[in-house]
Amino acid sequence: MTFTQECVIPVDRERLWDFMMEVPRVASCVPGVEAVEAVDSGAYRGSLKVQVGPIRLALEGTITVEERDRNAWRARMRAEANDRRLGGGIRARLGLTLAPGESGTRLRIDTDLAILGKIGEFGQPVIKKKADAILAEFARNLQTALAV
Amino acid sequence: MAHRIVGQPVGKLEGIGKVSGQARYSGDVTLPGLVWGKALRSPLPHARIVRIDTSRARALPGVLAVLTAQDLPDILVGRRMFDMPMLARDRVRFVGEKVAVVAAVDPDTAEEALALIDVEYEDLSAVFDPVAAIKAGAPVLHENPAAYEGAPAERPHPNVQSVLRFKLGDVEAGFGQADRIFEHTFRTQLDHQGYLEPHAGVVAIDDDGRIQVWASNKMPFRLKELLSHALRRPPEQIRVNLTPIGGDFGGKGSLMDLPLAYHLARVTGRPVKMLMRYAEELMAGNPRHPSVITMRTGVTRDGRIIARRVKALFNSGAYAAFKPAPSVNLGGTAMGAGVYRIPNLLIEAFCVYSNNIPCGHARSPGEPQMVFAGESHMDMIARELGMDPADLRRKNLLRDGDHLANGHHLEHVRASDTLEAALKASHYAEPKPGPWIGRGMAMTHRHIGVGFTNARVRLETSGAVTLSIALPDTGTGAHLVLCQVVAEVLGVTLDEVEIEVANTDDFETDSGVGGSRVTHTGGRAAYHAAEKLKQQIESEASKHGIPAGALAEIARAAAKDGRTLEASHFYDAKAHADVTSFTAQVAEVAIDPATGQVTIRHFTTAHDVGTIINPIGHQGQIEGGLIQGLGFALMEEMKTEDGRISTLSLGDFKLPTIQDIPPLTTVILQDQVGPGPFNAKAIGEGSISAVAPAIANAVADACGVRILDLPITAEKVYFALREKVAR
Amino acid sequence: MIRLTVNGTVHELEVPAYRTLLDCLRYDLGLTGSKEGCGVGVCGACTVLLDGKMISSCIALAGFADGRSVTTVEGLAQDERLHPVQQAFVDAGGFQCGICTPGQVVSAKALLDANPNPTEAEIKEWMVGNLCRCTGYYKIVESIRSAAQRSRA
Amino acid sequence: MNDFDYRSPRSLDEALAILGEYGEDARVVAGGTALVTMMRQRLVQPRCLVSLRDVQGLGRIEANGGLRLGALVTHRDAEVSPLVQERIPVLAETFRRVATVRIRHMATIGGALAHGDPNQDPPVTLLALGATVNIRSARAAREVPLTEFFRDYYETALEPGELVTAVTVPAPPARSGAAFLKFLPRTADDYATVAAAAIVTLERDGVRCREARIALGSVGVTPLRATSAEALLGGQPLGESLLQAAGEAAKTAVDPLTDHRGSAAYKREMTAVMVGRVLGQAWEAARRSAQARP
Repeated sequence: MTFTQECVIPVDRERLWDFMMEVPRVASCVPGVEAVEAVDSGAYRGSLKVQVGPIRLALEGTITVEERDRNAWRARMRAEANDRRLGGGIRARLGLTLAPGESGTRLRIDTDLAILGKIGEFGQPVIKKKADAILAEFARNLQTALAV
Repeated sequence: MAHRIVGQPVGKLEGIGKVSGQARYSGDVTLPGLVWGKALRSPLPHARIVRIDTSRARALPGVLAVLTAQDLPDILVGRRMFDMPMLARDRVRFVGEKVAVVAAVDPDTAEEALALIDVEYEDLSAVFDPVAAIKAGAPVLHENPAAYEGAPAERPHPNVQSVLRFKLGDVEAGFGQADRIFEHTFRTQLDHQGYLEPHAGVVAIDDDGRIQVWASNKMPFRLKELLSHALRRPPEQIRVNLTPIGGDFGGKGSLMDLPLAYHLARVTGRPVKMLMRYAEELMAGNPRHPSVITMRTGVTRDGRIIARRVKALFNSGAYAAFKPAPSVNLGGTAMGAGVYRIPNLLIEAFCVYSNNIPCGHARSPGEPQMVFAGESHMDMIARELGMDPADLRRKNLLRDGDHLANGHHLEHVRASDTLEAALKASHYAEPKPGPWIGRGMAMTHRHIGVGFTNARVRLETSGAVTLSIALPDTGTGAHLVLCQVVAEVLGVTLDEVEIEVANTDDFETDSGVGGSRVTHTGGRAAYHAAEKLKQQIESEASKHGIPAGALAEIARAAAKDGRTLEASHFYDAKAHADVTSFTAQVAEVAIDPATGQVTIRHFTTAHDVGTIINPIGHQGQIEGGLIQGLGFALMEEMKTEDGRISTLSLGDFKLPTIQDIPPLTTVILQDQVGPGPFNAKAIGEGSISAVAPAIANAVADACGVRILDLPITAEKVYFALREKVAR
Repeated sequence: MIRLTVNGTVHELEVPAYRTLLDCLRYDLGLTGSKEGCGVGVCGACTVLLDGKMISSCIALAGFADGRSVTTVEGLAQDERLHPVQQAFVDAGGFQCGICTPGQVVSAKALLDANPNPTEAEIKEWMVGNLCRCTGYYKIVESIRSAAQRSRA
Repeated sequence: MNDFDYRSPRSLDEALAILGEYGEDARVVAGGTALVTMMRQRLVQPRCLVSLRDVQGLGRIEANGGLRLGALVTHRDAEVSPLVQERIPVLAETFRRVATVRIRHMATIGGALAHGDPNQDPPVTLLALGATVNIRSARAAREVPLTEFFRDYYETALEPGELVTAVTVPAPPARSGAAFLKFLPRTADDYATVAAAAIVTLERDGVRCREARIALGSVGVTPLRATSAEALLGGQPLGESLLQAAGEAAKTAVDPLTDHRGSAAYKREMTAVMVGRVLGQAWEAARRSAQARP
């Protein structure tokens, strides 16, 4: 399932870009993310706690930066995480695009998300909605994080 | 010809056990020391298995064994084409493919252990759409399919499992003579058989090494062969014990989890039970093939079909293993010609590999797909020609002496009578009761299946008769039918005939249940065995000067001389008889233009049948198949996204309920020309295939909207109506 | 320790908290008449009566039935004689493969206990939660109708 | 399922105490139709399961001007209760449309509310009727209007350690009528593609609308009120065009999800149809009651 989030961050592209490339810092803007640490260049390990209604997911996995193209202001990341108790997990491909926007930089996040295993039995549409909401909050957090 | 018992509406004798909860299905079998097997399934549609760590699962209390492909011999399984590993070996090809299996003391512990197995995957690019799968450069699922045992030779693309072709005359020349040519493309959905008993199996290894199997499998002797092949054990080392089967509809003929249950039994030294959860059935059973079917038909000005070309793509999923036919394709493909005489015909069906759930056989394999396409196509042509759809059919119906696409020669053809009977009973020609109401017809036919069956009848000293047979009870009422045949032949009452369900040790072989064959093959085997016993009884009677009716006396007299009065017969119907059974159906629907909702106001089904041995069972087959057809037409759909099935419970994948059934009229045209006992024909697969096109045609008649892809949902009708208004 | 009265017999059992009533009946008490179909309370193959009310035993914990009385399909026949509902299903062909049948007859019995003379609409509304893939339901309606007539006769 | 402590307290205070003790790790179960199913799927794995089965005093249906339905009242109890049928027939009818008799025997009102599933039917009618939820914790009791109870998908105003004890439904005013519609295009046993409930109260003239409340289910992350549609109705007499306008307005209130019961676009269109129909029926009922008791 794919979906797109767009928001305007009131800083110039350079500043947003530099911030976005610091994965641990940017990850801390994702609601529910805990302890993200670098494992090697471009690869990070971390955990994400999400509650989808009665279901509490404790996802542990990795984020890999697959492409950084500062000239095109484009980056691609890949996240893989599993919940060992539930037996299932998620795979996500994220495409970040930075474009000049009025009063700041327009950030566009294209996400391709796959729900794996047991979790999928709960209902893909609900989980998609939840992921969408998480990204929206992420965008808001980014704005506040960079507003100062 | 009048019969005493054949033709009587008697209730099912298996009934007592079934209504009282005493009937023991495979899943009910329990043995001392029994443990539970559960499989871990791939979450990815196509990936390389980098590493599997089972240590945490092994450490869980109550876990007796954890197996991966590394613990098993490198053997591929299947029914005809052997291309599927028992557990994925270094590569998974669909979401739901088994990668590891656990044995534990109870099912919950086994499930918990599965969550403790860590598998590292590396994604491979996948393909899901059958059209994309056979394009150049598409991801290839199997490097060298030709090397698989049982693989057909023809392979235009590495992702093609098989090609099935039917040809009459010269199709290109035929199109040359056509005044008008019509082409339409249709799609049908992925659909589960919907039996309410998920696959169940128990495997135990005796002290002497014999393998005991209880399984929801409708072909016990074929199962024995396939297990012997999969386990590399001699067939005589395997005994399949028959149990009732909780619904088959084509889906219960494979090995499914049995080889894994065996290996778990081997390593644990305990009997092992494996039951699939319904979610597993929906992600990894062997459902009905989805299809993309293009029909191109050339007709003359006066509406005669002169040529037809049919191209069908069946999305077969990741493995061909579940298809039992030698063609490794779907025989129903021949129905691309419908019930019509088409001088120049070419039908081509491609079963295609993709990273989806592997598909198998479902009630009248390939026919609901083909008949939906063909009979919708007929109505679309009729409307283009400004003809009544009934007239277009009348002009082209099969007649005595015609040949079907598969070369099958026909006599006693009652296509026309069947159509007219359905039209009359449904008041097709009469004015419709109001706006937004429409009527639609569709036709099909279904051959009488062939195969082979062993039967044994014995006269007990009590005077009762025992019929011994190794055909499992899939619910069709076959056992009762066979008892009726024996009682009829021997002149005893039905209560005096007992059925004894044998196992695979008791007989040489049997082709099992399938293809609408059982009344024919089982019935004839029982008939001839009973005839032989009758002769023994008569000679025994005259020898002792006992009246031929005093059965107990005769049996006891024989017993005194140390003889049991017993006769066996092996019946093998190799070739199809030159008859078939036609079906004509008419749906009357009402459309709610505000919502697109389709209501079936009335449904009429007409059948050309042979001697009816049990009217209750016969009607039950018609009604059951028809409502499966209704589900296929209106609601059933296993939705997938990138190979992931999202309808993983019967809460999301919906089957028809008792509140969804329409008022029904059944018309029976009886003939005494069937190859079965007392000239019976087949009925099991006659009522399912024409339902969807009859409804699609009725919807078009009601509101001018043509739905080309199943199921016919309210949403599709609603948006199609809006488009029509916009135009 | 839980205490179940099943078909009139009292059982005291030590079962894990996660044991469903269905598994408890099938595997702890050997009453395999009740079947597991969908496992999510939709299909009705596991229907039993809890204090006379039909429920899905596949999504009920055994603990829920502690101290209560459970009726399963095995409890319908009285001393070898089939319950009128069971007999009607046999005579009218209200089943084929039989896997849904225990749930069907238990539900039908509960219906006739509550409403001895149901209309066709009432039969269908009550039975909507008992799926059957074999019969197409026509003969199930017929079976329940004739059972109602017999009980009245 | 994984293993867990199973507790069945006999009193509300005992239940609340256990909840306090286990906090996040405890789950409350009443009928179990939702929770046990998810536990069987291993999607929910509580350390402690608190069964309310034996808790006394939560299973009553009482008349208090309107109606007060205890949290442990089952859907079936509410459906067949003469009191509910007589006082607020639309409520009995709504419960009757939920799932199957078997599930209605198990599922409780409190459980359905706490579950917060936007595809449920009763919250829709309860929302239209202006119901409030009674909530208890070890420390305090509070009453929350249903309009403020549902927060998000399966998320409600319930705090950890709190329990739903009852739902209170005010008596429908004079000259009012109500209706509930569940749109099931697929099969008779399913969640609604769209569910709609409305209550219309007429002016003394028995013609013009004084107040109308419209609620919808299965078209957003929570059951919701179609206030934009309601606003059009005050002071108006019934008419086809008015019903259509209300339906169109209701579309702006919804944010449906594409699922197996229809695409978002289809559900939005069907919202308009169902709102028009349910309003028409409620209006008719109101007119009848106005004629009976002006």
